[in-house]
Amino acid sequence: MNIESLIFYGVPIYLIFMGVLVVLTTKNLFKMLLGLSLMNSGINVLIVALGYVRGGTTPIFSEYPKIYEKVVDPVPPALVLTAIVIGLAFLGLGLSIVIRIKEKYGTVNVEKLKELKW
Amino acid sequence: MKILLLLGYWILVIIMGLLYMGIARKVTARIQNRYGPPFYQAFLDVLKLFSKRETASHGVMHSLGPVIAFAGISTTLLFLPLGKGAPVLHFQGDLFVFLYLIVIGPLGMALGAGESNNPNATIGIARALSLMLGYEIILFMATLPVFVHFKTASIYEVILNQGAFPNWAGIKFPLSMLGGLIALQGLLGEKPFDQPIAPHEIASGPTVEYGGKYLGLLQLWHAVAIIVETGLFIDVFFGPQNILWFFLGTFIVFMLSVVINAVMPRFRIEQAIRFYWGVPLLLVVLGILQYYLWR
Amino acid sequence: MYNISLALLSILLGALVFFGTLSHKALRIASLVVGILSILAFTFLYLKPGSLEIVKLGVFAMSFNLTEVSQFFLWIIIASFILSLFSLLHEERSAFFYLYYFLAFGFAALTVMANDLLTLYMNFELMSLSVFAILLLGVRGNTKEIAFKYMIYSLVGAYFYLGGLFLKFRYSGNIGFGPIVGASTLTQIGIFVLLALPFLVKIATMPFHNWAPDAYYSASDSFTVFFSAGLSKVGVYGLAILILKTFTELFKNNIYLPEVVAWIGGITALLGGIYAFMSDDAKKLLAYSSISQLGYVLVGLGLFTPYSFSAGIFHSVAHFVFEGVLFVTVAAVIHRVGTSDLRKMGGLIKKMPISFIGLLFGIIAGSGIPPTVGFPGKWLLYEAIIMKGDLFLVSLIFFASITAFLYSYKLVHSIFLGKLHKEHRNVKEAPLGYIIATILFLVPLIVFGVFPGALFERIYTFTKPVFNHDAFFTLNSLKTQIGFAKMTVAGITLISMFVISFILYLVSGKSYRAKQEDNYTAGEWVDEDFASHYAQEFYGFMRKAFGKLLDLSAEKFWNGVLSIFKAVAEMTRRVYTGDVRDYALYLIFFLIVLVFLVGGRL
Amino acid sequence: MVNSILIIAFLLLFAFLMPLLALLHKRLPAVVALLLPAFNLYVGVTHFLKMEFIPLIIKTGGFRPPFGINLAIDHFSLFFLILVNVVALFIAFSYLLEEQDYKFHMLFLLNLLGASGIILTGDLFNSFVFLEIFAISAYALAASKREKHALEGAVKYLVVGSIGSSFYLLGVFLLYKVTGSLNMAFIASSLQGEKSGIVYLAGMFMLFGLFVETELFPLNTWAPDVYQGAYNRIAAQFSSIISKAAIYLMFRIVFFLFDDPLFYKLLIVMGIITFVIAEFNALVQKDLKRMLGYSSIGQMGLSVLAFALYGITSHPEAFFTALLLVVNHAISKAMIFTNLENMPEYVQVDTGKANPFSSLMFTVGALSVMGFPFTLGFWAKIEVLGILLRSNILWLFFLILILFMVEAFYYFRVISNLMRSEVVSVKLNPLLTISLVVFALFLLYQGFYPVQTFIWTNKALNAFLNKAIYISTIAGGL
Repeated sequence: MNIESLIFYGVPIYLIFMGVLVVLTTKNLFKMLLGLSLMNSGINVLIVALGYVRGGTTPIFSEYPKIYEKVVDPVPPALVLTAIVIGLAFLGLGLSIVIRIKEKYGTVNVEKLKELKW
Repeated sequence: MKILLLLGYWILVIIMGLLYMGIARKVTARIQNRYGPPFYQAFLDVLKLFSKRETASHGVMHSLGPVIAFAGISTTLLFLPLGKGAPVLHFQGDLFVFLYLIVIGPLGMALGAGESNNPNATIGIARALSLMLGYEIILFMATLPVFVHFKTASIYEVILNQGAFPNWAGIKFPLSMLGGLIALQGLLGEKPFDQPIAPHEIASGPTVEYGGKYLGLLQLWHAVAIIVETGLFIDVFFGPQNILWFFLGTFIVFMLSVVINAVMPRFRIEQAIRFYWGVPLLLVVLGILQYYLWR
Repeated sequence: MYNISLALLSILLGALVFFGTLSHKALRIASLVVGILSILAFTFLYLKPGSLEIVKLGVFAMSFNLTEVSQFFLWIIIASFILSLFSLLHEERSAFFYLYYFLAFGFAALTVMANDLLTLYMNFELMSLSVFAILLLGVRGNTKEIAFKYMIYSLVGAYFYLGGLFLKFRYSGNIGFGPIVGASTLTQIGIFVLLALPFLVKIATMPFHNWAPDAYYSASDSFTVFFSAGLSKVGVYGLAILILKTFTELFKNNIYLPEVVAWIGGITALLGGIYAFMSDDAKKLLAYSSISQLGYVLVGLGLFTPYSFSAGIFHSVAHFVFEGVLFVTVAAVIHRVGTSDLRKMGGLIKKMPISFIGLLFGIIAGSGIPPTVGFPGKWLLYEAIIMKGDLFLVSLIFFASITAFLYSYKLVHSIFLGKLHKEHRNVKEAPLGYIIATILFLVPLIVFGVFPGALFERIYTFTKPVFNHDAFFTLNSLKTQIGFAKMTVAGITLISMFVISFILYLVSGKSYRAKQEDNYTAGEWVDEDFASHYAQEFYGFMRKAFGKLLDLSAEKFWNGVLSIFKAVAEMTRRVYTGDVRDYALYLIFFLIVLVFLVGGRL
Repeated sequence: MVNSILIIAFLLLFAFLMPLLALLHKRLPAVVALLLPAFNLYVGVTHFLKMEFIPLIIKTGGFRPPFGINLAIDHFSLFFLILVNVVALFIAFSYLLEEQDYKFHMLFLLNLLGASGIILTGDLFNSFVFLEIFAISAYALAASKREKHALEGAVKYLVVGSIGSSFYLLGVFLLYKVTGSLNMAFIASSLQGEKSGIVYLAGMFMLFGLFVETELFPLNTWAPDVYQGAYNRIAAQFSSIISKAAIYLMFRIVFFLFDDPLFYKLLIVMGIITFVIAEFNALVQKDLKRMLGYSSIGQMGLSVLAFALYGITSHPEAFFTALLLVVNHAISKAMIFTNLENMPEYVQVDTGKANPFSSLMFTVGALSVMGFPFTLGFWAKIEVLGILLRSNILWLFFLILILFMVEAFYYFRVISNLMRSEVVSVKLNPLLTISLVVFALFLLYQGFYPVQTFIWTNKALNAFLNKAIYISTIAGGL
């Protein structure tokens, strides 16, 4: 395992783990959303990394290519782009709900958000 | 002709029953070191009661109660063979007919006494009925192996099949016989099982509101009941070969009961019931097991 | 289509009464009368056995067939329904009540006519649902709890039945009443237990009886007549049909199953009787007595000898007759007095003599005294058990039958004998409907008691093919290998002895009518209002005699079962902690589990 | 036949036109929200009736599959489309007169868009996008009540749901990595036979995402809270549209892509555990809506169980049962939840006031959920027990039977309390009344004569089981 793949796979996995860790440990709902976002980003990066072809070129063809094995797969970045937008929508909605919760409960501490249980 | 014969048996039993009652009083008195009334005292009592000019009644059922009681026990009597060769109506019904007919008497009395609005009467009846939970089952379970042994449910068949002295069912099934004897004490309402009457506590219980001809009818009922109850025991366990043996047997059994009565105190009602569910139950269960072992 | 039209008829009539009640009171009575007449007419004109009818439901065809057995029970159900309507004439109930009433009847009729297990199940469930609705409209007690309890007992039974139905289908490939071929004995017993369960619940066999006292107590008094006399027969029918058609071989060949079933019946008969005489409410007492009497029926059916089986069926008819008359008269009393508490009644014999006579004959028959309808069934049952040689069982039954005297006397004494309460001085005899129903019940009570052969003849038509036994009866007598009973002789003897005693009574001195308080009181002074009615703590001492026996409670047992379920639920619900971090943790955990599952394949 | 792409196009168009429509007339959004499900339903039914057995492919953007995104329509997807839109129509119709913000209708349409999209699409990534639209609008709908409990439920759903859908994306991508395509049929054809471990991993990730939406334990922790907190109509939507669309996707994916015992076994275990825990929890609930929520969860578990039994035993009846359960549950729960609108004073399971009509409607719905004879649910229950027995798992048979009793217990407790509760007069919403009566009559009629439901379900079943035709029609066009 070389340093390159360590960066390629290590960084997104690190991000995912950090995101999960934040979600599991923080009491603050706001931070929890950030953790989720972090995890989301990690997964996005992971997808891009997995889709990368080493030494490949951008998949833009001005003419019918003769050799195309060294082309980066265009689909993963496309997927990730969509996912980023969705993540944005998610974060926006989440934050607005958190604001509402702050209004109603007067706190964003998840330990206080336990009126519905069992 | 047959009806006349039946009437004859009936009158005979009434007379014998009254006689037993009189003798019982005498015997009790002698045991207690008293002089006691003459042996025909019961006849005098009944005559006196029936010749009373006026009697208080508390209503229709109160009046009819003793009538039903006496009619019921008389009917029952006719289904009980008075020993071998004295056929009555037993061929028209077996043990179970007998067992259900015998209840009509107490039921009639209970209904009549119930209407009297005297709590003593009702208490007495409640006790009498509860006591049945004790002795009836013992008596039934005691006679059961005998009937099953002779493969019949007819009392007369039992008498016919068991024959004379050494073949008595009471000798074959001594435990059952003993259990039956104990149950008989309750059936007769003698001490220690006389809670339903309990003269000093509840003023004679069911009969407390009865006087005159009602009490007379009840006396007659009692007279017949003694013979019927002891008679069942004798028929089943000792198979009397003729009517004399029958009366002898019933007399002995009754006197035994009277003697026990004379020397015994009284159980409390629930003690009496629990008593029956103890040793007597064990005896009759053993009797049934004995039948199963012999089979 | 005449069988199904009975149900349709009942639904239509129900709707008629429903709208009648909505619009006017007089119309209600008119439509009830129309109901009585049209069902009677229908019954006599169209009800003939023997043709298969199919109702196609698209994916499943319900099949109905009026067999001999069905017809026998259908008659009981129809009779009890009509007789209960007489007393219903005097009850004011909501419109829905009448609708449910007729629906319950219709589905009960369809249930006994069903020709396969699933059809039976479907109609049975709807019958339970109708009864549930009626119980919700009950008149006393916590009706919703009581109706709920009834429904749960019924449903649990019905669901197990469904399980049994599927198992039967699995082993025999059909859901008809036919036998199960090829399954092992143990499997067959399992299936029998499952299939029999709802019917055992319906006849309130212990320990599935708890719904009954409450339901009978709570329900409308007229409905209870139908409930006990009629609807419980659906349970008897179910058991009879299972034993006669599906599990015949099993009952013939297995020596333990009949005994076990019979013993359960015997214990029910005994404990039912004991609880009956320990209850202080007229309807609860009757409910327990109903349970107890149906215990005998179970003994008879379970023991599976020709005599016992016939006795069981006969006794179920007897049960219809005497429980019917008991419930009618008690309903009449409650109608007049306004309470069902035995401790608050008394002395009504002078006010309601006809009801008294009805109740008196009811308890006489219930105690099994000849020559009433209660006797032949019991007699035959005893003989059957003795012939089978199970002496302990017959002792148990006998013991149970003694309890009948106790509760019967408690009932009749507390209501009719003893002291008349001050507030009941103006009570009148029951209204006409009750009286008619009482008298109509008394007819079979005597007739079938003296001539049991009339009924045994019908029973013989469906027991003969199974047992292949000889007729053991003539019109007025019964004869087995070990015994003989002639009802007419017992009857005539009893009557003539009564006449003789009565003459004796007449010829001796006069009697005068004493006032109720004119009593032996050991010298104590009493006035008119002196509370001398002995109804409080009647048989109270038996509590001490029975000791711990009375603490046995099926209710406690089932509540225990329920609380086990609830305890499990209390544990599982803790998973939902409410803390979102925990939820995230579950997710991660579960993800790890999923990855782990893939594990080796990576 | 109308091109079914219009379903998606119209939903998308009108969802974003909502602010404009609201400017035109205050009531217009509500009317549009009613018309669109009706249109979808029209398209769905006409297709269902006229369509041949061969699936229909609708290309988008002029690309052939697998290069372009395509909609793949067969009777199975139409079946779910119809189901979902019937319920949507029902809800929209019932609440037509209710004052609501246009944003609410917008979210409703977006949610319906997500559900319809999931059902119609033949492309995995597209399904992810629709799933996200669907989920995000669902979060917003859950929070739309703007009360404490609604918000709390929504935020829990949001956290749990976002983790789930992230991994769904990862799963989709892994599949793409292995097979080089996002087209379902294409992937299915290349996944036949031996599968690599990555495929299993991808499947697990995708299922992980779907388990959240299909409310399977332990990923359903959000569900009771949402059911309890949200509006009644949202609760109805959750139990009858959202979870049903998700379960459609689960059926599709598991059967088409990962047809493997490992997944079926997993689903069986999940189904059983979900059903057991949900029914037990419902037994001890105090809050009526929470109890109903648990009941919904339980029904989902049961449907999944029935489906997975098909995978193990290959009895088509098992899958048929799953569909029947889904239909019955969708309709009866929609009824029950919307009917709660009429009983605002009945909050606890055993106390409260209600009016007779709503009690009756609740009873009909509950009877159908429990599977009483002469309701649609009866046939579903019969089929469930039938397949359990056919699968020769006796302990499971009896376990389910006992859980049915538990279910009957808590439902009848509510029914008996409702029937005897204090009568309170509520101003009944006439439209809601009409639609409740229609649904109740449907349940009863289909309970008495279930031919139509059986035929339609069977058609859907046949389309679903003929995987080969689906694959060859779509992937064969390559």
